[in-house]
Formats: sequence, C-alpha cells, structure tokens
Amino acid sequence: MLRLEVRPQPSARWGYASPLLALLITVVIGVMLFAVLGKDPVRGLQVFFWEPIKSTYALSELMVKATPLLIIALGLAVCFRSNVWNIGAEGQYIIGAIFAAGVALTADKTTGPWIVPAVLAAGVLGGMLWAGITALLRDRFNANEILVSLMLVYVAVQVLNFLVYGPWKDPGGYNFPQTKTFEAVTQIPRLMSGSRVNIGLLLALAGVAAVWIFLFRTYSGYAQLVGGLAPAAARYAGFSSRKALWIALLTSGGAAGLAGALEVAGPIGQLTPYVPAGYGFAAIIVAFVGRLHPVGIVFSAILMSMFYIGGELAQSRLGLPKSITGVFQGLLLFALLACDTLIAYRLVWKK
Amino acid sequence: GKKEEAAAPAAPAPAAAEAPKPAPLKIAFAYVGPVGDGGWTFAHDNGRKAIEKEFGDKVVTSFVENVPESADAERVIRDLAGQGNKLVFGTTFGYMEPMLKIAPDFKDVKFEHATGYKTAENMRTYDSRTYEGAYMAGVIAGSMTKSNTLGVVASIPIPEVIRNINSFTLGAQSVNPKVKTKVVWVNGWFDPPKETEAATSLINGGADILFQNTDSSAVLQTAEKMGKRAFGWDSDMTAYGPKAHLGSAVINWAPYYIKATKDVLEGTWSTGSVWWGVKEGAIDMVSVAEDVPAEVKAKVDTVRAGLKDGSFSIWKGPIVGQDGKEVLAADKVADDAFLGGIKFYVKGVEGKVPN
Amino acid sequence: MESIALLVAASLNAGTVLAIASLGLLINEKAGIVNLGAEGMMLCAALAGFATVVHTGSTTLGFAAGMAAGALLAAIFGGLVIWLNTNQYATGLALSLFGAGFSAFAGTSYVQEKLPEQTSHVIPLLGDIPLIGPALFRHHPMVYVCVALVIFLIWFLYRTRAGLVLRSVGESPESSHALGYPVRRIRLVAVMAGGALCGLAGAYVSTVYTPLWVEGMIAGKGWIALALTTFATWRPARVLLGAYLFGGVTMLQFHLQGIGVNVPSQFLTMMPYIATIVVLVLISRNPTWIRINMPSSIGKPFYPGA
Amino acid sequence: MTTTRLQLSGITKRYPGVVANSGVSLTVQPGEVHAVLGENGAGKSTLMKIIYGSVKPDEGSVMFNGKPVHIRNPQEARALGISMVFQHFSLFDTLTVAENVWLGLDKSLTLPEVSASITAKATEYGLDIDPSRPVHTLSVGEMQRVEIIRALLTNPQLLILDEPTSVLTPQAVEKLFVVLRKLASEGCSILYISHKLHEIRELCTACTVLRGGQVTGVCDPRQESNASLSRLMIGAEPPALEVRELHAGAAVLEVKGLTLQSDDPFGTHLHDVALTVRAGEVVGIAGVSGNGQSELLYALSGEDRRAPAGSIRLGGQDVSHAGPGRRRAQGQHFVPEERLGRGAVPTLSLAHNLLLSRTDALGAGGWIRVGALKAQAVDIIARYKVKANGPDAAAKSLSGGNLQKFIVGREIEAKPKLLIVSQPTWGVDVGAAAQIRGEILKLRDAGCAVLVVSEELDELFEISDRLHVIAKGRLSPSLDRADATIERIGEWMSGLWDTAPQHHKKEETAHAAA
Ligand SMILES: Nc1ncnc2c1ncn2[C@@H]1O[C@H](COP(=O)(O)OP(=O)(O)OP(=O)(O)O)[C@@H](O)[C@H]1O
Ligand SMILES: Nc1ncnc2c1ncn2[C@@H]1O[C@H](COP(=O)(O)OP(=O)(O)OP(=O)(O)O)[C@@H](O)[C@H]1O
Ligand SMILES: [Mg+2]
Ligand SMILES: [Mg+2]
Repeated sequence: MLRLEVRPQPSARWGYASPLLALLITVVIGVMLFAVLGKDPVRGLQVFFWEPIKSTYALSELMVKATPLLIIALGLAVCFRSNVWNIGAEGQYIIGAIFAAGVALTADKTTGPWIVPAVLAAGVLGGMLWAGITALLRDRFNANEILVSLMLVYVAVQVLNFLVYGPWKDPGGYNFPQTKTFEAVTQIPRLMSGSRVNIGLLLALAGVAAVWIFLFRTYSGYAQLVGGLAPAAARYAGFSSRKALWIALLTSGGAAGLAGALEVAGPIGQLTPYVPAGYGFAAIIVAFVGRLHPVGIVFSAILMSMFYIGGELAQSRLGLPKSITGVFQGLLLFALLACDTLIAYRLVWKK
Repeated sequence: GKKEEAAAPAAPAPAAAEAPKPAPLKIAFAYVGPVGDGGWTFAHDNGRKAIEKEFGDKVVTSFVENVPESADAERVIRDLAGQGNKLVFGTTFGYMEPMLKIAPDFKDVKFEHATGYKTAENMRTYDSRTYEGAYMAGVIAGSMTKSNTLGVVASIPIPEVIRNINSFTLGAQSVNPKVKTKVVWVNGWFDPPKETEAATSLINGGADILFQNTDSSAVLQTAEKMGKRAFGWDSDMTAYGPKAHLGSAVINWAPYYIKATKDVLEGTWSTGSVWWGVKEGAIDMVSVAEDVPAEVKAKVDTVRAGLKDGSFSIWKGPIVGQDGKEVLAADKVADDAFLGGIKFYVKGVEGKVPN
Repeated sequence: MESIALLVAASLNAGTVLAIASLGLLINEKAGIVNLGAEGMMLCAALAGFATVVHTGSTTLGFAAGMAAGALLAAIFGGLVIWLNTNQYATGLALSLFGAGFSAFAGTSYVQEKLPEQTSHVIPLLGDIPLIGPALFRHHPMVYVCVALVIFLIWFLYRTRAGLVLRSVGESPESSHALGYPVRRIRLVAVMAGGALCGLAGAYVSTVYTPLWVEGMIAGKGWIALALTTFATWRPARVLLGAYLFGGVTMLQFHLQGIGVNVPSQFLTMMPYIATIVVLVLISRNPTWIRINMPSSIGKPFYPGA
Repeated sequence: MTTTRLQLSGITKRYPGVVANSGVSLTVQPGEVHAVLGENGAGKSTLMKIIYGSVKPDEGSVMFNGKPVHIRNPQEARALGISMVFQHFSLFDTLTVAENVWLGLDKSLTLPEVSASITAKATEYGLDIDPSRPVHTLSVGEMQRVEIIRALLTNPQLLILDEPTSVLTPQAVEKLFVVLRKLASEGCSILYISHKLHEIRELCTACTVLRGGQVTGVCDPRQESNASLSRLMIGAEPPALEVRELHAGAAVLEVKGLTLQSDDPFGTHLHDVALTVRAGEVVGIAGVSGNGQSELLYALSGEDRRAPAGSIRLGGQDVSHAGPGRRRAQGQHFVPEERLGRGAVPTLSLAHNLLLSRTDALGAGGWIRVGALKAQAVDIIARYKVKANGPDAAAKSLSGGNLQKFIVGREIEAKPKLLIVSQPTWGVDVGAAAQIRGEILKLRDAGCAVLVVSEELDELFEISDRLHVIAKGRLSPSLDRADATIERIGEWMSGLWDTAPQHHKKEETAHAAA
C-alpha cells in the first residue's frame, strides 16, 4: 500500500516542484475535459495559456486583470500567515471602492492631480475600516473572523447598492444605478497609451517587495509569522496577538481597499453596482497557490488571470461556458493542496 | 440543451475566402447572464438565432455570456471587436461606458447597446417598451383578481422597472379600480431563491396574482405551488407553471436585430436611439390562459391593436401619483423623456419608491 | 393574524434548508472537522438532485442523488484533510469554488428544464385548524423530516455509544486513537454524513424550495449554515431554533416591504447578515461557554503517530 | 507450571531517524509486577504501545498466555485481557467520568450500567470517584484514578502502567501501590514503567532495563541497589554536582498577594501566592503538575498580565502588568516547559528562533540582520554542544534534549538578572541534564537569581537553595534545603502546611526581609 512517511526535514525541492506538479495535473485534467467535450485540446490549451500573452495588448489586459488579484492576495498572505482567516476581502474591496469614489466624486474641473493619491488613500482607509470591524469584533468579543468577515461582504454589497441607487446616483443618469463618471483628473495615470495598465501595477510590484521585506526581514513581520505558526510561542515572546490581529486585518483590508480604489478610478471610472467582481474571493486562491509568498503570488495572480481571460476567450473561440474558469481554479487549488503534502511527507511502498 | 448552437466557428474557414461570395458578416453578442436564464439573456439569444435563420450563411454570430458589468466588459467587447466582428451587441445597461470607450477605436465596427442613453458615431442604443407588456398583464390581472391585491416581485428600482410596475397597475385599474399593488424589491435581476421568497411573502400578504420584473421563472413557479396565478416575463413561460400561468409578456428582439443586421449589410446603419414596442412587434402578450374570460381577452386585443396603430396610449393623463397629486395632466400623452425619468408610483401602488 | 401564521410557515420552510445543512456541518464539527465547502457541496447536490428528478421524475431519488453528490464531494475533502493533512480552511474554500464552478459548468443543459408538478402537502385534520394549520401542518414532508433529524441527532449524540465515540474524536483525537478508535475513518464517515446532509439540503432547494436549476442558486445558504453551528454552540436543538429564526429574518425583510415599511430595501436585505454577526458576537463573548461546548480539536489536523 | 503471561522476542520498531526498540525481548509471569526501567527516550512507551496494539512493530513476535498473537489494535488487546494506563492520559475533558470509562470498554453496556460498575470497582479498590463528574473538574490524581478504573473494568490479566507516579504525591503513590499489590495477588500481571529507582525497588519483583532501545539487563530489583540499577540504565553514574556556598544578594523577584483566576476554565486559580528570589540563589518550586504551576509561570513571565497591581516586583519595580518584552528588558529570562510551540517555533530555523527572546541581531527599525543572527546561533550551538544541522535547521528537527539545550543556552547567553526555568530537564538524557543543571548553578554563582519549577524532587533537592511547594494554587512558605525532607515536602504537596500557619507566616516574612 502507498503510505505517507514524515520527512525528517521538509523538502525544499518539493516546495518549488509542487506548484508545477499541481499545474500539470490541472492541465492534464483540462485536456481530458476538452477531449470529453469534443473540443480540440491543443486549441483549448492555446486559448488558456497562449492567447492571453500573445501580444502586447493581450499582456497588458492580463496585467489589468492580475493587478487587483495581486494586491489583494499580498494582503491576504500577510493575514493568513498570521493565522487570521479573513475571507471577506471582497467586502473590503467594495468599501475601498466606495471610499475612493467618494473622494473622486468631489473632483471638478478645477481639481489638481493631487486627487489621485487622495482617491487611493481613501480606498486604503475604507478597506481598513471594513476589515477593522472584523478585527474589533474578534478582538473585543472573540467572534469568529471567518464568519464575520464573510457576512460583511454581503453587507458591503448592500451599502454599495444603497449608495448607487440612492444618494450617489448620477442626477443626469436617468435614474440608473450608478454615479456620474469621474472627472478625467481622477483617472489613475496609465503607464502607456493604448493600454489600460496603470500605475496600479507598479504599486502592486512595490507591494511585493514591501511584503517580502516585512515578512522576512523585519521584526514586526517576524512577530506576525510567529503568531501564525505558533501562537503560544508568540505569547511567550511577548508579541501581542491583538496587535498581530489588527496588523493582519488592517494590512489585508487596506490592500483590498487599494485594489478597489484602483479599479473604480482606473478601468471602471465610476461607481456601479457591478464593482464587486469576485476578486476578493479569487485572491484567496491566488494567495494559496502562491504559497503565501509574495513572489509566488505574482506567478499565481498571472496564472489565475490567464484562467479568467481564457474562460472568456473559450466562449467566443470554443463555445465553452464561462464556468470552466471556476472548475479549473478549484482543481488547481485542490491539486496544489494535495501536492504540498509531498513537501513534508514522502510516499513509500509498504505492505 | 441550449449550448449546441453556441459553438460558433472560431475563425472564417479558409475555404470561404476562396469563394467569390463576400465574407460573411461577423456579429457578436455580449450577454450579462447565462443564455439559459429563461429570461432576459435567453430572449436576446433567441434574437441572435433569428438573425442566423434570416440571413443564413451571410452572417456568422457568436456570443460571450456572463460578462460582468465591471472592468471585464471592456476587455471582452474589445476582444469581440478585435476578432473581426463588424456588428457588436451589448445587451445590458452596464456596458454603456465600456462600449463608449471602445467605439472610437473601431470606427468600422457598429456597436448596438441595449437600454442605455449615450450614443456615439458608431454606437446606437435600443430598447423595448416592456411596459406595454406589463400593461396588458395588468388588464388580465385586474380582471382575474379576487382579493383585489396584486403583487409585483421587482428587481432594481430603475425607471424602467418602476414604469413597468405603474403600467401593470394602470392596466389593472383600467378594468378594476379597486385594485391595489404590493411591491417587493429583491435588488437583483436574477436570484431565483430570493424571488421565490419574495413571491411567497407577497402571497402571504394577500396577493393572489403575481407579476415580476425579474428574469427567472421562480415567481411563476411559486404561484403554481401555492395555488395562485402569475405571468411569464421576457419569454413564454407557460411550461413552468401551466396552472398558474395567465399569460407571458414577451420581448421579441428578433425584428430589431434583423433590422440592425440589414442596416449594416446594406450600409444604411446610422446612430440614434431606438425604442420599439408592440407596434414594431417587439412586445406582446402571449399564451393567455384558457380560463381568462373572452371579454378580458378581447380587451387585451383592443389594447394591443390600439398600441399597434397608435390610437391608444398607456401613459395618457390624467394620471395621479400615490399622494393623489396629478403627475400627468388630463389628455396629455407622456413623451419618451417623461417615461425615461419616472421615479414615482401611481396611485394604487403601495409602499414607497426606494430612495 | 393570518399573515403572521403564513410568515411562520414561510420561516419554517426557509429555515429547513439551513437547518438540514447546518446539522450536517454540526456532525462534521463534532468530529473536529470544519468544512468551509458547504456552499459548493450544496450547489453540486442541488444540480444532481435536480437532474435526477428531471430524468426520473422522482423527488425521492432526487434527494438520494443530492445526498450522494454531497457525500462524494465531502469524501474528496475528507481524503485531503484527514489523510493528507491539508489545511481545513483552504481545502474547504477550494471545495466551495470548485463546487460552484463545476455545478455551473455541468448544469448548463439543465437551466431550462422544469420539474414535474408538485403535490401540495396538507396533513389531514391538523392542516385544517385555523391559523395553526397553515402555520405548522401544510409543509413538505422534509420540514418534518428535519425536525425528526434533530431529535434523532440529539438521541444519537448524547444517548448512544456511537455518538459518544464521535464526540470523543472531536474532543481529543489523540486520546481516541490511544483507546484504539480508528479516528481517521470515523472522521471520514462524519465528514461524508455531513456532506450527505448538506447535499440533501441542496437537493431540497433545487427540487422543492425553488424547483429549478440556475447556477449559484444556493446564494450563500451554505455559509449561513456554517455560521449557525457556532450560533447554536454545537447543539442540534439550537441549530433548528437558529435556522427558523434566520428563516424568519429572511422572510421578514420581504414581509416588511410588503406591508410598506419605509426603509431602503438594501437595509432590509442586509438584515440576515447583520443578525448573523450580532448573534456571533453575543455567543462568542463568553469564552468559557465556547470552550465547554466547542469540540476542542476543531480545525486542527491530527496525525496518528505511526 | 503456569504458562508465561507475556513473552516478547526480537521486537524492533524504527521511526524516521531513531530506532525506538531494537531486538527487545521481555518475559512477564502471572502475578508478577514487572518494571521496565530506562531513561527518557529509551523506548519504554513505544514497547508498551506495541504490546497494547497501538503501535505496530517492524519485527518480532508476541506470545500471550503461551499463544502467539498479532495485536492489531487496542480493542484486540483489551479482548485478550491487556489494559493500559498511558503516560499522557487519554481522557476527554468535557465528558463525564462514566462516559470516559465507557469509551474504554468494549462490552455493550449501557451508560447507567457503566456508572454502577465504576462505583463497585471504586469501592473494591478504595479508589473513590463520582461517575457523573466531568473530567475537567477532577484533579490530576483523580484523573489517574479514572484511568485505572477504566483499565480494571476490563478485568485485565496484564495491566500496563506508563509512569503512573509522575503525577502523584508520595502519599498517593503509597495508595496506588496498595491497589497494585492487591491486583498482583489476584493473579494480574503488571508492567510498571518508571525511572524512579526507589519505587521500583519497593514494588516490583522483576525488572527489564532499556537503554537506547535495547535491553541492557534483566534483574530482580529487590536484589539491586540504586547505584547498580542506575548503571544499567545510563551506563554510568551521573557526575556528582559540586554545591557551593550561598551568597544571596538583594531580592530580584518579589511576589506578594498574587491572587489570580485562571483564564482556562479547566485551570487552577492562584491564591495569595508570595515568594522572593534573591540574586545568587536558586529557589525551587515543587508540586504535582496541575496545581497552579502553569498559571504562576504565565503570571511571572508576563504572558498573563492580569496579576493584581503591585503583586509582582522585578528589581524593585512593579511589573505585574508588564508583558514578556518589558520584563526581558529588565533582565528576566524564562525557559518554558513546552519547548516546541512555546519555547520555539517548530518550523522556523534555530537562528530565527533566537528572535523570540533576543533582539541583539536587530538593526534600526527592527531590520533583521540575518548574518548576525546566524552567527549568534552558531555560537550557541557550539557552546552548548547542541546536535543540529547548523543554524538553519528547523527547531522541530532537533531532539527534545538538544532543543532544550539550545533554548537554555539562548536564555543564559542573554545574561539575565533573573532566570525562571520550568522543568529544566524533562525528557532530557542524563548527560544533557547534568550539563543544564551545571549551567544553572554557574549562573547562580555569577549572581543571577534563579527560580526553578519542577516535578522532579530529586532535581530540586540537587540544585535549590530554598524550596516552596505549590498545591491547589497556593504556595507554601519557603523551606531551606537543609530543613527539607522528602516526607515533609510530600505532605506539603497535598497542601498540608497550614497546620501551624502563624509559625510559617513569620518564617516567610523573615525571608522576604532578608
Ligand atoms: N516561491 C516560493 N514558493 C513557496 N514558498 C517559498 C518560495 N520561496 C521561498 N519560500 C519559502 O518562504 C520562506 C521564506 O523564503 P525566502 O525566499 O524569503 O527565504 P530566503 O530569502 O531564501 O532566506 P534567506 O535569505 O534568509 O536565506 C521559506 O520558508 C521558503 O521555503
Ligand atoms: N511517533 C513517533 N514518531 C517518531 N519518533 C518517535 C515516535 N514515538 C517515539 N519516538 C521516538 O522513539 C524514541 C523512544 O520513545 P519512547 O516514547 O518510547 O521513550 P520513553 O522511553 O517512553 O521515554 P520517556 O521516559 O520520556 O517517556 C524516542 O527517541 C522518541 O523520540
Ligand atoms: Mg533569499
Ligand atoms: Mg514514555
């Protein structure tokens, strides 16, 4: 019988090989799925893995999609590594978008370019505020953060709806549920003309470095890690678990809020009921597939975006339903979780 | 299985290029929901199929479903335009801004946007007068109700929906002045369990005939289960509740879609705003139940005929708002601007318009 | 009065879905496993149940198919979590995602299908009592099955040896293992039983509660069910009570709209979620209470040495 | 001739990296109380688990009552008539006594029947217990009673007791021996594990000694001396410790009126604890585990900051509400009893584990200077002879003793003014234990105040200058080592020092003033 045996030391090699093996398994299952559905598997793989990167424009769209995922997942990595289970990033993203929109709506023809940092700061603040509710309830009342943060997503959606259907509705918009389009000055500066990639991408990459340094090179990052790995050791060391909780939630909330701000003031350009696009949930997979490591997350954000875009393209190219994206994403995460077992264990044959 | 037809050829077959015939016109649709929602997107997809049937190998159509009205819409629609589609339909309001952004970059592509109000040189808007169907449903409901209480499961409080609730009520009052309409908002277009709960709550509140402005058949099914009556919406829903079904207010996008395709094929396309209704064959009340008395059916026929030849207007004064104040003076006929901005309930609708 | 009775009836009906799923999750958690994949299991089960009824016309078979689908997905989850010691939260989330994606993917051809007509269920005599009859005795049999299930679970967990073993596994898997109980197999059975109940709830939604199939139709009920186990401090009777209460709050938002209460509908829509948070806070305030009632090993991996 | 009750031959069990048992043979006769002796990690528990079926041997055979058996799981063992009381209790805190017992019985009894038989057995053996009480309300001694009753109810022919006395007061040990002798006289064989030589010599009629997983001797303990048993057990006699003069200085740690509700609902509340530790002395706290030691240590370390204001003073300053960081800054260092998970993060490297209590390798703004950190770890590894794969080895890859040496080294190298050590040599081999005790005494001689909490009386007698006893959350007055006897401490361990409260109060004040 095949058995698992603990390795004396976790295998560093499998640490890197496991995501690749997981991807391979997902691809193999994908190919089988295409074959079963009577679609050309080569064409299928092309749609998912080649078309999204085949041109500068395609690449830039891939980045547009990956940026919010990357930013949110970076925050979540800090959070999950601290053993705080914030699964309500979607809500924090929405509130971040709302705060950002609140600032962007104050802009008029005379507003200077300082509005952009203000919009982004507002987004961060909004995300932090929303995550702060979870932190507060966890801290003061010991309420389970998984459930609280999740319920707050639904509440955030309704707050957004209330605003766009009510007080913030564009007066000149025939009562349609959306704000007026923001002034051009609030538009997040683009990196190059002809593409929608904006400075959000740079912020995200800076975030990668910042999170790496924070987690692996600073004492407070170390305190977060210890709190996640061994809470009793953190208490022994004198690292405050409350502080860790707040840092974790505020970081991930702030990141999600920033992503929300970048999205409304970037590609969307107004607040609509359709701001929630599921990035907050997808970022959870991104964070895990990236092994909660900032560099790993860059790759997983790109991979996940390829699945998204591939799913869209698969419709117009192959006539496949969009939900295939979710199937692949779920499969990848399952495969990765299973493959990760090989880091700490090895397979042995035993009678 | 609605999917088979969906498999559009990936690219024009090389053989087609050799043929002397001009390459077929590529037409693409971006849908907000799944084609199988049995409602809004389903109806649009029927329109797409009608194009295929009408023009045969002169056109090639494809679609992308479930395109969120977020930053994704722009990418998807841009991709559709970039794929060589010369006519692109966006079938939900939320695509307006993305399509406006894309249109200037693809001057040779015609963009058609449903339910919006902004246009561009190569982008026009179209919509249908769904309230005409609502009015006809109201006529039937007003005649058939025993409790004089009607219920509406409403989606999202935009003018179109409020207009439909009002028109439904006006239709009912035209045959039964005692009628009251209760409204429950579910804040979504497509959420069957919630629609079910809302419908249940309306029936519990005394409504014996339900009407909905949401896209699923859940309301009709709930009525069926609870022994009440209801209508189909967007498409003919008889099959979902044969006993409860009083009739379906359907949208038929085919005439418009065929016209738009023809415009492009013949080079006569020009921008503007199009709002079609019963008159153009875009709206109808179909499959009226057998137990609806002949005189009620006749009344519906009269309304339909009147709308068709323009002799009848639903929004013709005097119309009184909830507070008893006149919102439309006697003999005044509402213009499209008035209709497009309705934010009030007419007398007989209970509750308050959200916000 | 009449409308109150009907509100009660609707609340019981809405609560039943939550209760069945939540009881399943309670069984999981009593054995020490948290399955965040409830939503995904319910969705797949909803589709399986719906498809089965479409093809066979039998609601009973539909329920069975839903339970099988739930148990199958739970078994995958259990295999990963119990044998490969993967993180329970991450694996549950993966299941949620996969379940949502897979059901949407596999269910495309069922979207337009409709189910055979349902018979109404009125208990003779009792159903005719004014007020009480419509409130309590005109429900689908599943509503009563759910109550029976609660009674059964109370008996099973607190009166039988098997129930005691289940609780012991959740309380201290190390001790159970030392006494010779096959902890991992027991946990797997518990996880699958929980999955089957989530599946039953899912199939009930798609075949009876809202008899149609559309993607994502569980609409967060799996998550509420998850919150309910904590709400009920892992006690079956309180799960039922909590579920009815939540069913009630859900129905109340429409009821209030229907009677014209002047609050933006968005705030009414928020109510069940805010209520969940408020209750969680109230319940969690007392750590001793939680500690005594919560299965101690919940969410923690267990490796039997050797 | 009676058949042999149990015969093991050639039992081998390998774990990754360790051979826990290697070719072990063991013979137990009916009615025999057979000791299995060996130091920590010798493989005693593993061998017992193999007999009980909860661990599968890689090689070797088992005969029970003359027949070869393959015991696949504890149920089968119980069916054969083998019962076991584990070193670490296998009880369920939130369940009642009766439910706990029920889980250990394979017969299809009902719960009321189980309760009745518990009461019957309890009377028979004088093990008083209420079947309806939840286990978390029991004292440790009572918990063990539950374990023993559970074992007895299976009417065993072979009863395995894995270190049953480590949690008992000397008086309770005597009571246990009465029960065991009665059982043996009824024909039940007993396998008795301990590393307490005098207990074994008092109780057992046969003895198998293990060292490093192998049998190093079989003997009749009644014929042996402590020294000869010890030689068998560790291969040599432990090096004698040199005890030096006491030069106690100023009080470093002063605790007064420390009353604290445990934040663990199943914990022990502290009641009016008072103690003083002066520079240059080692103060020991004896007591059976679960009597408030962990609560006291949490309060002293700063991990629990709810102590009443003024109740804990460090170097004259009130630190009752200060966290571990602030106390460390004032020169207090602490070695907790749980090494993995509290004293060290299992998955982090040794170097990174230094940062738990040391901040010397931090640069400006909390920047971690990785090079400096590693150098520091290399230094400790070398100086304390830690067997490890370099500074990058994960803490959990070290054996318990080596990790303990590393942690003790980490705290001692910080040059503390006050060192608090809990269970300094738990699970540590004799050589390492001697090294650690030597380091503690060296520190004392250098003028550091040391507080040691331990359950090993021998150890406390060896290194302490003064002793306290903790019982039921209350701390006894202090006793100079010269005045302390095993009997007196044993009596105090059951909380019986109040017989002459006036007298002791005075003594305590005298110490505090000194
Ligand atoms: N791509 C990756 N995916 C998953 N985990 C990773 C990845 N890279 C590193 N890790 C893990 O994350 C932790 C920190 O890695 P990091 O790369 O910061 O260490 P490092 O820079 O090599 O350390 P040092 O420089 O101190 O030697 C380690 O536990 C490592 O095993
Ligand atoms: N499940 C396990 N996995 C790996 N190694 C183990 C396991 N159980 C025991 N060991 C190792 O086997 C050896 C023997 O352990 P065992 O528990 O039998 O010792 P012991 O004699 O009972 O010690 P103690 O006196 O501390 O109880 C030790 O080195 C221990 O670390
Ligand atoms: Mg590096
Ligand atoms: Mg042992």
